Amino acid sequence: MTIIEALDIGLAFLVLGVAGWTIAAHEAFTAVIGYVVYGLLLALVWVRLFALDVALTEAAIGSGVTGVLLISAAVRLRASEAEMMHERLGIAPRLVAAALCLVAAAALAAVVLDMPDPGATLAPQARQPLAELGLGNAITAVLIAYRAFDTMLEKVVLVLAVIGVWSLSTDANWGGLAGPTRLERTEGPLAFLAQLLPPLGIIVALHIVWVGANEPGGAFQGGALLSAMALIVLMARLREAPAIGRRWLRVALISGPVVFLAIGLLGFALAGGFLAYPLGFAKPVIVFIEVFMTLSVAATLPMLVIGPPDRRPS
Amino acid sequence: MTSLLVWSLAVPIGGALLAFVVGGRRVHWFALATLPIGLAIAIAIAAALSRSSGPLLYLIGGWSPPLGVALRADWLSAIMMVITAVVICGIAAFACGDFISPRPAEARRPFAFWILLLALWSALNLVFLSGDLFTLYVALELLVFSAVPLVCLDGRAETLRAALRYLLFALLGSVLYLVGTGLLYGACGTLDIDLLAACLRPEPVTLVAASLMTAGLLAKTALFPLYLWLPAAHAGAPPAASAVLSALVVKGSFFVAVRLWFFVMPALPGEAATQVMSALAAAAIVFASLLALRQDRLKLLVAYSTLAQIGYIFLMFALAFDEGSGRMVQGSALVGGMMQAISHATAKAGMFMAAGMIYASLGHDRISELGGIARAAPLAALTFLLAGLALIGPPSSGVYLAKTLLLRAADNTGQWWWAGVLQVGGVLTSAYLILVVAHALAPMRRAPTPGHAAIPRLQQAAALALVLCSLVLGLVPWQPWLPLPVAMSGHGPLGLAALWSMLWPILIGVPVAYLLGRRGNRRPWRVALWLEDADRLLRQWPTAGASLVAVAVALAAAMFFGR
Amino acid sequence: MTEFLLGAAGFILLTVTVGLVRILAGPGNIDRTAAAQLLGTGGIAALLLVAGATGARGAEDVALGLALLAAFASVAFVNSVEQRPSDNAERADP
Amino acid sequence: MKSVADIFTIVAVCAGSFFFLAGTVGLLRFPDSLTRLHALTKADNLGLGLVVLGLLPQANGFLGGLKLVAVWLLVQLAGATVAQVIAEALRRRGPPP
Amino acid sequence: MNAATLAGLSGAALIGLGLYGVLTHPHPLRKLLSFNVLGSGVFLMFGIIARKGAAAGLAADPVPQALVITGIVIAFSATALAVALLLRLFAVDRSATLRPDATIERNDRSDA
Repeated sequence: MTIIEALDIGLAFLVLGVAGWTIAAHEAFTAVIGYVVYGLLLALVWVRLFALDVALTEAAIGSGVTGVLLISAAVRLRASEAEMMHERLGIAPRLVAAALCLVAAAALAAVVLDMPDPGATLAPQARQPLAELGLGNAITAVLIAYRAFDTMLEKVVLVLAVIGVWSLSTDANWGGLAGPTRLERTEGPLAFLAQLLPPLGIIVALHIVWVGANEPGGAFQGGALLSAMALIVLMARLREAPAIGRRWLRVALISGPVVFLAIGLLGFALAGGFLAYPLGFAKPVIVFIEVFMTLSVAATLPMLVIGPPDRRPS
Repeated sequence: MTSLLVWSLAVPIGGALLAFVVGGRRVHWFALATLPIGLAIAIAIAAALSRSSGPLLYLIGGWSPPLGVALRADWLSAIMMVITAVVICGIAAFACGDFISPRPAEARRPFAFWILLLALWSALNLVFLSGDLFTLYVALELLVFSAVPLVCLDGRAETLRAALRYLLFALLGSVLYLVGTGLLYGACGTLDIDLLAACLRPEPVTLVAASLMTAGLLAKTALFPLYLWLPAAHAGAPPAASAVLSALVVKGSFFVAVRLWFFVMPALPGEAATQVMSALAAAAIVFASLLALRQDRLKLLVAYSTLAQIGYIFLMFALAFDEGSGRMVQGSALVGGMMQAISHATAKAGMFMAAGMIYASLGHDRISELGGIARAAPLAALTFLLAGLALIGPPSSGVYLAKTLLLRAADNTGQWWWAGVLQVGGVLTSAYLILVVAHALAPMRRAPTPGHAAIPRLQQAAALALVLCSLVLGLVPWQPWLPLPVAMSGHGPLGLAALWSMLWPILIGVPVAYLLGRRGNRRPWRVALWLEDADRLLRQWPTAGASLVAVAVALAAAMFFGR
Repeated sequence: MTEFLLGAAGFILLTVTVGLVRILAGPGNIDRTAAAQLLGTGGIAALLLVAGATGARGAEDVALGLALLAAFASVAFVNSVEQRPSDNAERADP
Repeated sequence: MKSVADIFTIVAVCAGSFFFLAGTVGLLRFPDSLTRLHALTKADNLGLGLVVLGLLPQANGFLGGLKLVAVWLLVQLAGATVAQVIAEALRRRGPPP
Repeated sequence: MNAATLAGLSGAALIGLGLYGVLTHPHPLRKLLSFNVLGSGVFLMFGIIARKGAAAGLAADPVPQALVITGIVIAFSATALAVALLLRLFAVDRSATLRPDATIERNDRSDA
């Protein structure tokens, strides 16, 4: 056994252990902390699977933004846990569930071991048009050229999620500032962090968007980091969240899917088809789309995390 | 011409995004402006298809599969798109009565409703058109994200809980579907439906994938026993939303299941698995219809009726299996199933709207206190009655055509037992309709609560139009689109025999309704109590979750050993 | 060199894992948050070492992302506890 | 020259690993939250710092080195802030028993 | 036993774990956490499929990796929507239970 194998096996056990802890923990808060750690370890696993783009996404979303979302939810829901203790299942139903899940997991494991290696792949086909598109990162090419349609729809999903979250407000609070009621702004270390971190974060995020064409990175990862910066400013209460009716907010939220859709439709006129990119101009068009996708991701994720407006519009 | 496929998606998506950014009190204008365009596009696609020799195909971005994503319109997509467009238009007309901002400012409920309606429409069109399994996954998620908030627009605790249950269970279903997608990609290196169909062999990977995906889709469609989320969600939502959810949203995941079984892997499931599917469907028909008899609220009764109808549309799986070739065939059983789906879509949308109007005019929807409704809201009551009749299936209705096709398929394949289930289902449907009618004809117990405004004309017209649409679906000349058997061409037989085929279930339904129906404080049969207990158990989360895994395991076992 | 870096990565991960016991033991949520913080730092160190050893392209960017978000969980925790003065720090660390 | 850089890397990374060990031991053994926090910040500051220092000679050009240092600085910032914020939360809870 | 197979087996195990959590935990937040564990197991399956598709000078097949990124975004949106629903439910009802007839039962109790 080489050292890298040992490391992989150790990492796998660690991931499984933390996941088991997340499932088995007694309190929700502990489970959430476990999940944050789990997200971090998963990023390591993705690095080992040569999926740096996914590792970045997992780092930004899995342990970062999801962590914030779930931690604040766990704290706010603490009072609900005691009441639900008596709903815990008895040992017999648990065993039945465990047996069923074991069967499912065993079937999947058997299937995984059974898969041929090397297996079916689209890597050669995905690689071939890269030069024509002016891209070096095949994943970016998949996301924004070959399967651009899925990516556009995924951005629409994000907008729908925002509408869904907002719709959970009340009629009276509609149009108010997004997010729950907050106390006055804090001073001290948190405010310091929230002033110092965002400029650095913006540089890193833009870097990640920019290199995304050729290296791991891209619009979503960069946008997620930007959204994290926005969140830290909101958490330190340096700024209020905007009112949900603000035009600039709405424009920012839909800019990604709208630009994507518009360029796709322009493709009918300029490139002979929906979401086709004009010959020779593919790279600038792709960068243009990525800029707006970054913007809308950066605006969307904080809206999803801080939740529906909870104050009357002023 | 094939670019219409893109426009049928781009128009509602664009409308929704524009409505979102402009906002204000006139959000509904965007939706109402989009409706005729969308309807026209759907009709144009159907027209183009009737002239074309094969499915319409559009390669997005010019990238051909396996690398790219294709949109494909075949006869299934075309009829589903047209019916969806019609139902959405009807629902939008109905919603004009409920979802217009009263104040000059933007209001929460109209804002969410109209945008989500458009998004839901685009999601459905994508479900019908997508030729790629992962795009279908995204489409299903779009559908869930636009459907869930509709459930709890009123913000009451029950509906919030129903929405949360729906969301969590649907997510569980999606994730199972997603595993299967990954495994199929691992097996064939493509997610394109046609390429997969040419590549898939019955081997462990593909069978495990198929069973997981199917189980996930069944959970999203709420086929028995995976229905824990449906009754509360469909019964609690505002009427227009209930209509969308019941008529259209469950058809989305159903459609994906059909795509999967009939188009992606027709040779994979094998006979035993089709029997499992139809057994679940039969259980749904009988169980849910009986439970519909036991409800005390009209909207819940309609929701359980939806559960039974979901059983009807899944019953065709065993009937469409051809023993000789060992494949699913796209013949009269499939046509019957789809016909049932579109007839139910139109009739159930009208039925939920009628229930909503009855609620609005009485201030409640307790079945035992429906007396006098025929005078208080005659047109709503009539619409409800006609919708119920449309579900039983008088000659000329789509349900009649569907039943004839399914019975014929059962006859051809020698599976008389499924034919029996169909007939029993007809009797039970009549029974719960009779129960409602009997209560509605009773004299009024007390004056209707004052303050309930008259029902807008537009709402009455919209509901009635959809129900009438369902009643005449059987008369539509379907030949250009559907592979109908020759003998079925033209109009259905309108003779005495056909009339009798509708009358006898009603005649038997009367005593069934009397014996099993919920009537005042009378002590019900013990069977009925057992049923209610079983229902309560199946609506518990652990039971439903375990059933979901069990269904997946059962399907996998059937696919492995039953071929 | 490669083996050494990987070994160091494994060692750091191992020690940090032992720190996870802290999470298991509690006693309070503050300790749990602190342990998550430690594991985050260790994870970043291990990531950098593995990247140095295997030469995976772009791993520094992943580390940068993780470093930017290192304080996130803790800040979210403190922030949401302080959101409602009624159940302040006592509730945070029972 | 290569070997000098390698030796430097090995020494620095070993030292860094030691501080991680120390941090964990502290986290496990110290009696109360404030001292545990102290142990934690040591690990953050020195452990990662030394690892980064050790990796600098192996870095991927100037930009790679810059990123490594940036990682360290960001973690420093995060560690310092979190330690203070948590300490404040503890202080508000009252004196340690 | 290479990294990819190991990750695949871990993925299968995580799917089992997550599924168990979703089935057995009564609290919706715990269900949601388990759902995320389940989801990441599924993504790891995609990861191993991508890794086994290494070809043409690419260390992994980019298509499944891209699908995972889309999947993570969707899973996050779903989590956010569910958390918002859950918090709203708790705010309205002071209870987070998912039992089907919880509200009706409580009304009955207060009526009695």
